Parts: sequence; structure tokens; C-alpha cells
Amino acid sequence: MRGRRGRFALGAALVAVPLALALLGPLLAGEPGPRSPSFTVGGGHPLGSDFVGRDVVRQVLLGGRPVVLTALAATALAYLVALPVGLAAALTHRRGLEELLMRPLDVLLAVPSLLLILLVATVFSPGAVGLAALVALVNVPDAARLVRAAGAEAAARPAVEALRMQGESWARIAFGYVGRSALRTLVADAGTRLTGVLYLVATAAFLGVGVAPDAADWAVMVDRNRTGLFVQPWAVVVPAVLIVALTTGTNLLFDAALDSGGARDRDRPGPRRRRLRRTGPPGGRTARKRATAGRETPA
Amino acid sequence: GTGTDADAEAGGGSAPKRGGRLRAAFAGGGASETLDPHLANLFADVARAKALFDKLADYGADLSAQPRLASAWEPNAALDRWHVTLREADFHDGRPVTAEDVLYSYRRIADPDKAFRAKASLEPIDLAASRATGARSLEFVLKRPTAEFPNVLASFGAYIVPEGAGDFDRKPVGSGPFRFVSFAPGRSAVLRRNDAYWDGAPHLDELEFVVANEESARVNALLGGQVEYAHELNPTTARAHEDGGRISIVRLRNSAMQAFCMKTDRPPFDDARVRQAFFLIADRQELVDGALAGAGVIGNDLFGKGYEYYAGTLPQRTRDLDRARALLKEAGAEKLKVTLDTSAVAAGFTEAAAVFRDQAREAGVTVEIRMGSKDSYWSDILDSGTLCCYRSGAMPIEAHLSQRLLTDSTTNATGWRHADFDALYRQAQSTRDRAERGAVYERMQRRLHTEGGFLVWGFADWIVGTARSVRGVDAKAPANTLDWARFDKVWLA
Amino acid sequence: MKNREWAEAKDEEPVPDDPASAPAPVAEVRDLRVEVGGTVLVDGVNLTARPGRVTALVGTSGSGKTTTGLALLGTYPPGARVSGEVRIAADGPVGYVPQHPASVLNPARRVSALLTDIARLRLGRLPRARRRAAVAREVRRALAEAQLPDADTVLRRFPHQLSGGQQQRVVLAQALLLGARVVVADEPTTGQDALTKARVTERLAALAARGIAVVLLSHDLDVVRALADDLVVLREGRVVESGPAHRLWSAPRHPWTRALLADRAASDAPDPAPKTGPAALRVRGLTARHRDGGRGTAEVLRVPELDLRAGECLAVLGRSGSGKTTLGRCLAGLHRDHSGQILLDGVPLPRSLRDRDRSALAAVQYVFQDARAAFDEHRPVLGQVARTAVRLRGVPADTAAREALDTLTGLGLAETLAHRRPGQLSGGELQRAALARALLARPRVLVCDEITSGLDPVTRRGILGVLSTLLRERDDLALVLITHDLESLAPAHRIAVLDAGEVVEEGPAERVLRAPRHPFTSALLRTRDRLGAPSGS
Amino acid sequence: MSGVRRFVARRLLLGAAQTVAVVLLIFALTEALPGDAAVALAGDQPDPARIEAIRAALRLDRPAHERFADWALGLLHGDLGTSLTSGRPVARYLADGFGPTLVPAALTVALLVPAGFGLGILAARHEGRTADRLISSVTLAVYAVPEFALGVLLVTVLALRLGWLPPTAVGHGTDLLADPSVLVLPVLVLLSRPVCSLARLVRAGMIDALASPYVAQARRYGLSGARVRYAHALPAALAPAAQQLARTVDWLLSGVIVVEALFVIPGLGTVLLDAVAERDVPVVQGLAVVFGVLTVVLNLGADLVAHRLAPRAGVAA
Ligand SMILES: Nc1ncnc2c1ncn2[C@@H]1O[C@H](COP(=O)(O)OP(=O)(O)OP(=O)(O)O)[C@@H](O)[C@H]1O
Ligand SMILES: Nc1ncnc2c1ncn2[C@@H]1O[C@H](COP(=O)(O)OP(=O)(O)OP(=O)(O)O)[C@@H](O)[C@H]1O
Ligand SMILES: [Mg+2]
Ligand SMILES: [Mg+2]
Repeated sequence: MRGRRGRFALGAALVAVPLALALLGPLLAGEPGPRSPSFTVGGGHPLGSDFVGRDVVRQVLLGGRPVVLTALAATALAYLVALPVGLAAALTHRRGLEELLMRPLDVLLAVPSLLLILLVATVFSPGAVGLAALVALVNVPDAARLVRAAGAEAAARPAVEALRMQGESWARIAFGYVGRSALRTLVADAGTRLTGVLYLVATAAFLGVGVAPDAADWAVMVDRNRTGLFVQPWAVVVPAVLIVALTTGTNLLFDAALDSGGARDRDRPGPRRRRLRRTGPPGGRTARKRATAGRETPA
Repeated sequence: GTGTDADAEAGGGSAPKRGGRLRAAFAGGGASETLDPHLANLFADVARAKALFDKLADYGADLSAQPRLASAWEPNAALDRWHVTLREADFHDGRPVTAEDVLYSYRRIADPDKAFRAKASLEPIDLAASRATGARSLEFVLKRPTAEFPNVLASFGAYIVPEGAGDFDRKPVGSGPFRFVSFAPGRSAVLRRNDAYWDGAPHLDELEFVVANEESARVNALLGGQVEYAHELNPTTARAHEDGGRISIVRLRNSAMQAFCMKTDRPPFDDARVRQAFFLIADRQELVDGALAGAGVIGNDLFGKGYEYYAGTLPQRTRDLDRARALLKEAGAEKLKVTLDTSAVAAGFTEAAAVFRDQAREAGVTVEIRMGSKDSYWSDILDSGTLCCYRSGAMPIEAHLSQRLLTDSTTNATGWRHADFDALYRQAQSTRDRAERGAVYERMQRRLHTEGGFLVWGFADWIVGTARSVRGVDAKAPANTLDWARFDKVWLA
Repeated sequence: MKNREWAEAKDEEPVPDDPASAPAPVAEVRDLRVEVGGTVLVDGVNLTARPGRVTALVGTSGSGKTTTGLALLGTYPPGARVSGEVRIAADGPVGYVPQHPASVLNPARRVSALLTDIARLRLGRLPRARRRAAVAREVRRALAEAQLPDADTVLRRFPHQLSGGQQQRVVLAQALLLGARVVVADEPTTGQDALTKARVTERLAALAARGIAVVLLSHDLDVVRALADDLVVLREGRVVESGPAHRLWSAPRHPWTRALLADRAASDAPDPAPKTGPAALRVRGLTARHRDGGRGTAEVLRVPELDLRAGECLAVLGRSGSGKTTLGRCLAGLHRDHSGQILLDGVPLPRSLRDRDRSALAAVQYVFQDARAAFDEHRPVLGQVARTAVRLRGVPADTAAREALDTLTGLGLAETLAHRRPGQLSGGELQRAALARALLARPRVLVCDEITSGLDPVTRRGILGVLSTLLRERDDLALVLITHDLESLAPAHRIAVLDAGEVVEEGPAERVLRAPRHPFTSALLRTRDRLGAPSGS
Repeated sequence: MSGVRRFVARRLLLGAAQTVAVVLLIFALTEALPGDAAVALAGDQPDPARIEAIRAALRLDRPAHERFADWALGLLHGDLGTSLTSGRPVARYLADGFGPTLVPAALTVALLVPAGFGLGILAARHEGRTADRLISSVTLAVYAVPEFALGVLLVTVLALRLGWLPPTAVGHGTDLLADPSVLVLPVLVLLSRPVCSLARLVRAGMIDALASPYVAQARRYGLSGARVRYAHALPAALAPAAQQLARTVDWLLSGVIVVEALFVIPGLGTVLLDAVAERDVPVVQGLAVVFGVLTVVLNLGADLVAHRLAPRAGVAA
């Protein structure tokens, strides 16, 4: 119990810093000061200057919001599409429908995601919203396949048949039961996907699509300031640490939340199985272990 | 030019040593690379081409033409017929370089079905009328007087190949300092010393070009001893290693002009006052510091700093926001909004755009940055948009003028079309006397300085890293000139 | 037969009443108290398992049998506060046949996987070369002992490809194979027909005869009577009486014991009036297939003709694996792979329930054989039960909840239980909840698949009573009662007997029971008499 | 297994259609990109007349569908066409790029499977305890570090500071196996993120599987811990992990552009990016075919695993 709360606190603390920066940073950033030469240390900049001579502190303050917003939005959007598609494929008994849902997505899978983003973004030059949608789109096939695989077993359980016989709506069966059963796997995937999405946006920026390549955006900062890593490490290290904190914290929170929720099956063995081993020949003396009163088996 | 380490040591007088293998890392063109010298496009192509082939002439450090395979050239009085004598040189297969080879090479370049890059440069030559006057002498007939004809002979990509050569993938034969050994497109090219080279055999036994597109990979390979020469390093990398002692950094000054290009034929830049205002908005030092990480010098809105005929006497323009605002007001362009096209096509472009955007804001001008596709950037900016980032490698000032600033120039990105300006150019080309010609060029440059379309804010260094053992790397030659990437003069200590 | 001989022989054997002279216990529970969130599941339970003896735990549904049995395995409900002492004096593992066998079968592995692993563990000493053959032999032997003679087919299958009874026997085979010194068998015969049950009982007896301590948790008095050496009677988590079986049978001291062990004769007589009128449900030319592994399909059920009138109760009898569940699932639209027609009031029902509209869904309801698997383990039972009324009858949520609660209490489930999640209910409780869920649809045809298998006689009588009452009260209801249990035939008007997928006999209940025509039916009826012999009078 | 065979056959048939779709999609997108091979070839000398000439020389002036039809017709004869920029056959591009891609990819997969599964299972086994915390946080943190950053770090420390390994594979061309030490760093970098995502997925699935009654039963019956984990719990947790693995292999074969650039490995990812930049449509198309086929096969494999591990799915009502 204590462990879980501890993890919750740790996760929350880890997430709090980047989130607070994302929320409040732009308010604190103030007006841009004069530029310095690129990658200088000190000189009125506590964290030095970046690749175009801007103050790293200010960039860090400004750079959280787009990262958090785009990454969260794109991940959420990807799952918004992938969940129904994947679950529908898992739940249907019509092979045709399943193929109809999944095979076109496979086509998208065959194009490396960076290339797809590069191509589509160059052709259609979408804005920030469009880019988030695009990044989400690139993630949909992958996520949908995963949802399908994770949900396939649960989708064929008698419980689903029973729900159907009750006339439950498709959504309730799919999200309420099948999705719920695969929750842990889905959350684990969403957590890593979040990180992937973040850098996809940054790499796209570097290749010249989506966000401006000098945008105040932590992921873009990590990417663009890397040339100066050995001259002025802060411009890379600080945003990188913030991103790590954000993704690690989010995942820790999810993990902790999952461990509390969800009843376990009653057949789950408790860790304290009291067993007395024979020390002598059968029927001989037995070493005793007493179950102390008032023990709790963990949830 | 302050001498760098390598420079000092090279000049330090230690005698060149023969032997060894030098591996040079360049950014390359991937699996589509070829050894066809006429297709040379990237630095890697050019470096390979100049190791295998020769041109009739090449550019010196001040971009004046230096004789190479041509030992002498002599024009007629009207400057429209040039007599060129070839020096005694042999191709790698032992055949001598003849006038026929030259004519074949030039005709190949000018083939209307192909579109070799040097074709535009050779345009002044009437190849049908030109002819060999002997085994090693020939007469070029020109379409119009061209005082700067030797520049044509030195132009980018105008390499001399043996007559009939067409397939350069298998075993290219040239007259250059190195012979072909092997080639894997996008990976490496191995060459061996040509002992019979007319300009003296190279010191190196073997030369290998390897391709590494990522700058950090080139640096790492250099630091890890996997290559001895790494072309095109970041200023930041240079800063980190300049006094680190593990490698030597060579800065090739004035290698690339950095500019913003204003379209003078359309609003708002059709008004000279707006152009002048923009000249005054730019804080050049900040641009050099921010976009080039300090690796360069500021520009004065003119191409070719330090080159032959450069109008160095014109006063350096400095930032003056008040005058800029006044000029804009005069032109009725207060609260001006312009779109600045940029792309990741060249180092520093996007950075320069961002820096300039901030500078313009201080003058009340809103600059909106538009990122373009880097693959089609150059052709996109040629006709569309009003303001864009621009860059140019080293070339003679004359070539810059003729290719970019005449009414019929093929890449007139500033839309600079003025009959009187064209006339000045023609006048220069028919002026035999060098000093007189210089005066005409200065008049032209003065005009460009006051109201031209190029806001030239800086000249970038080209940075080369070498292992400490590498000697003889010329530190004064801008990229693309004769002494740049000239591996026949390099040796390993 | 053999079983009887054994049972009789045992009766003659002097059973030591004095624990001191009995063999040393191999497992012992002393003063066990398990409490979850304020509810006491069991309190003060004592249990001793001795080698070679069968200790039976009896009690009504929800009395704490499973909880006590799991304690022997060291397993407790999550979040339980446990006090007392559990001792197991054996080194090896403890065999366990759980109440819901499906839950311990790995859906991703073939039946053979765990069986082979267990056998290999036992035969680990053998040289590698001989081990493989020995393992295969052992596995087959165990399956045969567990009444699964067709080992080849069974081993190749995945758990979901087995019938309920077959799954149970596979788990039994695992326990038999294990060679444990203690076996906890939780309702090991619920899914079996009378014939199979007799043989399984025999196996368990043989197991005990090998010197293994068997802890039998059962409400099936026939089995308990045939096997138990010692009895522990539980009621609401407390031991009301315990002692040697013969004493408890002959002279129960506690009135509760008396009630529990009372004769089964007290069942109400079936409504004699045979129903007439048009058939509500008609089955024509039904053939059902299962895809068997990848080996093509196997026909498992052929029903040329079957009619069901409103107000009528049709019992479907048959051995385990004969296709009863398949029939029920076909009717309910859960088994798509069939041909033929199922007509409700003359209108053909879509083959899959996905294509049935609400009224058709409501009209035919099916109560799953495995109640635990049919519930969503994450949500409280009450809500799940109530949803039927909300979805199929359009009743507002709060009304539905009230109705659900009424139905559940009517079936003997307290309100506190209804608010729990399925994992926190006992097997019998869940079965009743599943019945309630189907009832809330007000179905025209209700298919009950072994819904009384997990119930003690008292509760079973209650449930069957409820069903009979419903039949009388709602004249449009027709009941299909799938069972292997002759005790549950009380409400039946007619009986259909299935054997290997064929309907071998069909007719009025009374007639079939009195004068069975098909040899298979007679065999079934005979076993009942045999197993029940000791208390036959 | 006739059922499975039918399934595979149908999927392969669909796969052919998918590959066509992939090729069409990529063709359409490359066509829609601003500029064409002529523009790309012209580079910073975009003389309009020259571009026109190149266009004519490359026969780019014909309508797109004609060019596509030509290419498709050639494909039917097993001819992948020739590159626009270099005139070399596309098949050679693929052949040259495949080796440098395959070697690190194969090595990575060979390490990824034991490492990813091992870590995931280890974490699940010790769920909530120190080992799990450690693995979970480290995998998360490493996953949040992009490849280039990790690459730079590893090169700096292992290659440049300590000098244990060569920093890049420069100059090794296609024959990477000749000096295996050049592969260590690329494989490490390639491995870093997939290991993390795979381990996390395996952990998630394993926690559920390990808590299931059937695993309890296996454990109760005295099976060794490893046997329980690998033979009984893992199969139930495998389906999502198999999907992830298929995706990773796909990524290793087509999308490892960063690592290829960082370590100078001239693999297919680099070839693809270059070809797109050069608008070298035939090369892009050739790669699209390869990637299409690859994806179809890998996905089919993953689906077969999923199918096999959730066998009940086939009979759902
Ligand atoms: N996890 C739990 N939390 C709370 N109550 C529980 C839990 N598990 C079981 N119970 C309750 O404890 C009581 C005893 O359950 P148990 O499963 O031991 O009964 P049982 O005798 O096996 O009944 P049955 O014959 O129906 O299987 C039941 O009333 C049940 O509702
Ligand atoms: N998915 C399946 N694939 C193949 N065979 C199956 C499948 N499901 C059931 N069977 C087989 O079909 C036959 C009938 O099964 P069914 O479940 O109808 O039996 P049942 O009469 O209900 O038995 P029980 O009393 O044991 O529950 C059995 O032999 C069983 O092994
Ligand atoms: Mg029970
Ligand atoms: Mg059944």
C-alpha cells in the first residue's frame, strides 16, 4: 500500500514539473532579450544560449506547452481512432469486416512513418492541428493492431456473449469490457507511444514540416541544439530531462493507478502460503509455522 | 587571414613526405552518385572530379582564373576569338590530352539533350565554329566579346575528358592527379597516385573518399581516426575542437555568401526605399553570430568579398532603425508584412530567417516565415514569393553578375532587370584593360549596394577538420576554388 | 457394481473415531477465520485431512466451502484478513480441482500442455530417452482414469473446445496425475452425468485408497455419502458439526445437519398436466458443427425436430459431451455454425444473436453453464443483472435495479452479495445471479444450462421451485432445462435424451422416467439408483 | 492445418492487393510533392531551360499515369526500372542497400527478443518491488531519450573517450561483418528503444497472465518458476508483444534513418530518403514494393501468432 502511494507521489512529482512549466511557463517567459552568439555559457543566461543565441531559460519556459499539447493530443487522437477500429476487428465474426478495417491500415504501416509524415506534410502543409492529426494518423494502424491483438482473447469470452445476449450496445461491450480487460497492455503502449509521438513531431520539424525548426518546443530543442552538446550542454540536457520526467511520470502514474484498480481473481495465490515441511519421515515431527493473527494479504 | 594551426604547420617548412593513404569524409549524394565529372553537383562530386580530371583553368583564392591544362590564352582585338594553348599532359591511359578532347568535352557538356550544369557557363562559346588549330592548340569562337573568357574555362564542372568517354561508372579515365581504383556509389571511391601527373605527382599513395552525410558522423570518424579529413563541419564543432588538440580545424574564409533575396520586380520591394530600409534593418553581426554561430564575416550587400574586382571601398552598412522606419514611412509601407521563404536546404537558413524576423519586428515590420521543401527550394524561390533566404558558393564576380543580375540571366532571383545595367556589363566584357574593367564593375556594384535586391549579410567560413598528421591543406582558398580539396598537395606527416 | 462394493466395504471397515489412533494428518486447518472488508467468510473452521481418508466439507451454497478449501492451498481472497493456522505436512504440491474448471485452463495452450508438464515433473528421474514415451503413457492413463478415454482428441484441443464436463475431467486428470499427497476437490462432479459421476467417484475413492488425503467440497450428497470418511458441516462460515461420516449420517446431532442431509424425496411433483396448444419454439432439421482444431468440422448435434410449447418445461438429459450445451447455444444464437431452422412463433430466428433484435434477444435467453466466466469480473453483479431489464425491456435504470434486487433475493441472494463483484461470490451464488440476469429479460424461452449443478439440495429445491412457479404464473414462458442431474427433473413436463449428439428419446417426463425406451436412458436411470443406494429407503 | 493454410493464402492474396495499394500511395505522394527529379537535379542552378531539358531527357513530361503504367508493366516482367538520377537499375540500389540494413537489423532482433522478453518478465515477476521499479523506470527513461542523443552519448563515451569501439562504420561499405566491432554501437542504439517498449508490453501482459488462475494452478502443481513463466504465462501475454515485434522488425528494415546517418551505414532507409529528396520515383517505387511485401509478411506472422494464442477468437458468437 505504502509502495503504491509512494509511486503515485513520485509519478505526480515527476509530471508536475513539466506540466507546471507547460502551463505557466509562457506566462513567466516575458519579452525576448537581445541575442547572444550561439551556444554561449553564462553571459546573463543562467542556462546559456541556444543554437541561434536565444536564452535557453526562456525557450524552456515557452517550449513545454506545444510539446505537451501536441503529444497528448496526437496520442489521444490516435487511440480515439485505433480503439474502436481495433476493438471492432476483435469483436466481429465477419472476416470480411475485419479485413476491411485492418488491411487498409496495413497499407499505411508499410510506409515508414517519418517518410509518410514528410510526404503528407510537404504536400498539404498542415498547421499545428493538422500535424497533430497527421502524427496521430501515422500511429493509428500500429495502435489498432495492438488493440486488436490485446483484445482478441477477451472478445471471445463467454462474458461478451452474455453481454450481447443482454442486448448491450456495441460500445459498452467493446470499451466497457474488452477494452477494460486489455487495459494494462493498452496503457503500457500508450505510454511509450506518447514518447514516440513527441519525437516524431520534433524530427518532422527538423525535416522542415510542421512546427518551425526553431520553435520553442522541448523536443525540437533537444534535436536542434545537439550540435552544441559539448559546448553548451544545458540547451539539450534541460529539455531532455523535462521530457523524460513527463513521460516517465505519466507512465508511473498510470502504473500506480492500474495496480489499485481492478479486482483480482479470487484464485490468485496469496504470497504467504503456510506450509509445513516434513523434517522427518512421514508422520514424524513437523516443524510448525504459525499464521499470525491479523495478517493481510495484499490486494 | 589569420593562420590556423594547420596553416602554420603547413607553412612551417617541414618537407612534404611521400606515401600513405588519406581518407576524406564528405557529405555525399547517396546511391545516385556518379563519377561523371560533368554531372558534378555536390562538394563531394567536385572533390572527386578534380582528383581524377582537370579543367583548362581554375580559380585562384581571389577567384581569378589560373591556367591549368591550358598553358596560355590570347584573345583577338575584339575579344571574341580566343586562342588557347594546351600544356603537355597525359590521360591515365597514356594518351595525350589534345584539342579534340577539349572540343569533345565541351560539346558533351553543351549537348542539348543532356542538361549538364556547366552548359550555361559555356554558353558564350560558339562550339560549332570553334576548332582545333593543332594537336595542342585551339581557337574558341565566341558569340560576343567576353573579356572574362578564362572564367568560362574555369567554370564549375567544365572538366576535360578523353574523346568518346561516356561511361564513367566502370573505369573513368582523366588527366588528374589520381587514378581510379574503385567506386561504390554513396559509400566510397578509392584512387591511387598518378605518378605521371603534369603538375607533379601527389604525395599520397592512395586517396579514399568516403561518404558520411551526418556532420556528427564525420566528426566522430575524424576523432576516432577512421578518416583523416572531414569536410564541412559545424561552427560549433569547430569551436569545441579548435584548441582541443585532437584534430586541426581549417576555416576556409569567404566560402559562401549568405543573403536575403528581395524581388525587385514586385511589391513591396519594387520600391527602392523599402529595399534600402531592409538593408538598414539587418544587424549583420547578430546574423553571423546567430545563424553562422560566429563562423564568418559580415557582408556589405555585395557578392564576392575579397574576390577580384570586389568594391571594397564602399562604406560598410550598419544598422539604422530610425532611418529604416523613415524610409518605410516615406514609401507608405508602415506596418509592412512580408513572408520570408526559407527551408532547411542549407545550413543557417532557418536560423537566419528567425533572427531576421526578430530584427524586423523592432522596425515595425512583420516577417512571417514560410518553410519550403528543401528539394525544390531553389526553383521555387526563383519566381515565387518576395523575400527569401539565399546562398551562393564562390564564383567570380563577373559570373555572379551574368548569371543572376542581367535581364536574360537564367537564375535572376532578385528580378533585377535593367537595360542600363546590362549595358554596363557588356561594356565591361568588351573592355580589354583590367583596371578599366574594374572601374565598370565598381559602378555596377555601387548601384547594387544602394538599391540592389541582395541583402548580403555575411560570408560563411567553410570548415574542414583534419587529423593532426595531415599537412598541406590550403587555408586561404574558398570552397570550390583550385586549392580547396586539393589532395595532390596534401601529405601525411 | 464396483462402486457399491467399495462403498459397502468401507462401511464395514472399522473407522477409528479416536483421532489419536488415526494416521497423522497431512493437512490441517485450525481455527481459520477469513474476513474481507468486515464480512466474515469463515470463522473457527477446523479441518483435518488424513492420508487415505476422504474428508468432506458440506454445506449450503455460500457457506464457506470453497474459502476453506482454498485456504488449504494457501490462497485467500484479495484483501482478506486471515487468522488461524493452516498446516500442510507434505512436501509435494496439493492437488486442486476447482469449482470452475475453465478458470484454471490456459486459453492459449492446448490441454496437453500442463498435463505433459506435470507428468514430466513426476518422471524427471527417468532417462531422457524413455521419458517421452513414459510421459505420454502417464498422461493417457490419467485421462482415462478421469473418464476421458479419447485422449488423442482431448489432448489436441484447446480448453474452449471442450464441454463443461470435459473441462472438469481434464482438471481432475491433472490432479490424478500429480501424485499429490493431498487433493482438494471442489465440486468435482457438478458437470458430470450420473454415469460419469459414478466413475469419477470411484476414482476419487481409489485415490484415497492409495493413501492420499482427499478433501472433498461438495453439496452432492450422493457423492459425499459414497466417499466421505469424515464430515464437516458448514453453515454460514461456521462448523456446525463434524465427525466420522457414518456417525453423522446415522445420528446427526445438529438440526441443520439433519436438514441438509435430509432425504431428497421432498421434491414437489411435476405439474402433471401436459401442455397443449401451438408450439412456441420449433426446431427443424438442426445440425450443429464445431470446427475441430484445424481438422475440418465435426458434427456434434443433430436434432431433426423438437417442439416446445408455452408453459412447458423440457428437460434435456444426456451424458457429458453429448451436445446439450451446443443445443442450448444454438437456440440462443450463440452457436452460429449450424444449419436448420429455429422458429419462434413460426418466425425463423436469425442464426446469430448479433442479428437478433431486442425482442428476439429477450425472447430467448440462455443461462451459461459456467457462471463465473459469463460475468464481467470488474463490475458489481447487481448492475450487470439489472442491465438486462434496461437494455431489453427499456426499463429505467433505478427501476431495473430494484427489480434485479427483488429477483436476486427471490433466488436467495442477500442484498449485500448483490453489490459485490463476481469474484467475491461463491459458485452457487453466481449461478443464481446468472439465472436472475436471464429472468429479467422476461423471456419466452429460457434455456438453463446446468444451473443447479453448484447448489446444495436445499437451495436447488428452492430454485427449481421458483422456476416451476414462474412456469405456472407466466403462461407464455417455456423452459429448456439442460441437466445431467436426475434430481433436477422436478419441473420437467417432457424429457429429451441426447446421446452423442442424437436425440435418442423424447417424451413426457413421467413416461420417460418410468419406462425408458432407449437403453441409454435406462442406463442413466439405473446409475441413479445405484449411487443413491445407501440411502435408498 | 487447413484452416490456417486458408487463412494464410487469403492474407497473401490480400497482401498482393495491399502492396499495390502501398505502391500507388507512395507514387501518388511522391508525385504530389513539389518539384520533380528535374528540379531536384537542377539544385541551386534552377535555370528553367535546363530544368525543361532534364525533364525531357528523363521523359518526365509524360502524364503520371503513363509513367506509372510503364513502370508497372516492367515490374510484371521482374524489371524494377532504372533510377532517374543515375540511370542505374533500381534492383542494384536494393541489392546494395539490403545487406547493410539486414545485418544490424538481424543482430538487433536476435538481441531484442531475449532482452525485451527477459526484462519484461523479470519486471512482471517482481511486480511492485525494487527490480520492477528499476526496470520500469529505466526503460521509460531510456525510451524517452531519442536515438541520436543516445548515439552521440555512446559514441562519445565508448568510442572517443575510451576508444573501445570504432565510432562509425565509415568506409566499411556493405561488408559490415568483416569487422563486427563497427556494429556494436549501431546495434546498441537500435536496440535501446524497442527493448523498452517491448519490455513494457511484455510486463503488462505478464502481470495479468501471472495473476490468472491458470498460472496459479500450474505453480501449485509444482512446475518450476521458469516453466510456469515461459510455457504457461507467456503465451497468453504474447499476442500484443508479437505485434510490437513485427512493427519493430519493419522499422529496423525501413525506418532506421537516424542510426544509418549517425553511423554511416548505407542502408535502405538512407536510400529511400535520398530517393525521395531526388524525386527518383522508380527507386522510391522499388523500395515501396519491398516494404509493402515485407510489411504484409511480418503482419501476417504477427497475426498468426495472435491467432494461435487467442484460439477462441475464431469461434466467437
Ligand atoms: N472475495 C470475497 N469477498 C467477500 N465475500 C466473499 C469473497 N469470496 C467469497 N465471499 C463470500 O463468502 C461466502 C463463502 O463463499 P464460498 O465460495 O466459500 O462458498 P461455497 O461454500 O463454496 O459456496 P458454493 O457452494 O456456492 O460454491 C459467500 O457468501 C461469498 O459470497
Ligand atoms: N469449440 C469446439 N470445438 C470442437 N469441439 C467442441 C467445441 N465445443 C464443444 N465441442 C465438443 O462438442 C461436443 C458437445 O459439447 P457440449 O458442450 O454441447 O456438451 P454438453 O452436452 O453440454 O456436455 P457437458 O455436460 O459436459 O457440459 C463435445 O464432445 C465437445 O467436446
Ligand atoms: Mg464453492
Ligand atoms: Mg454443457
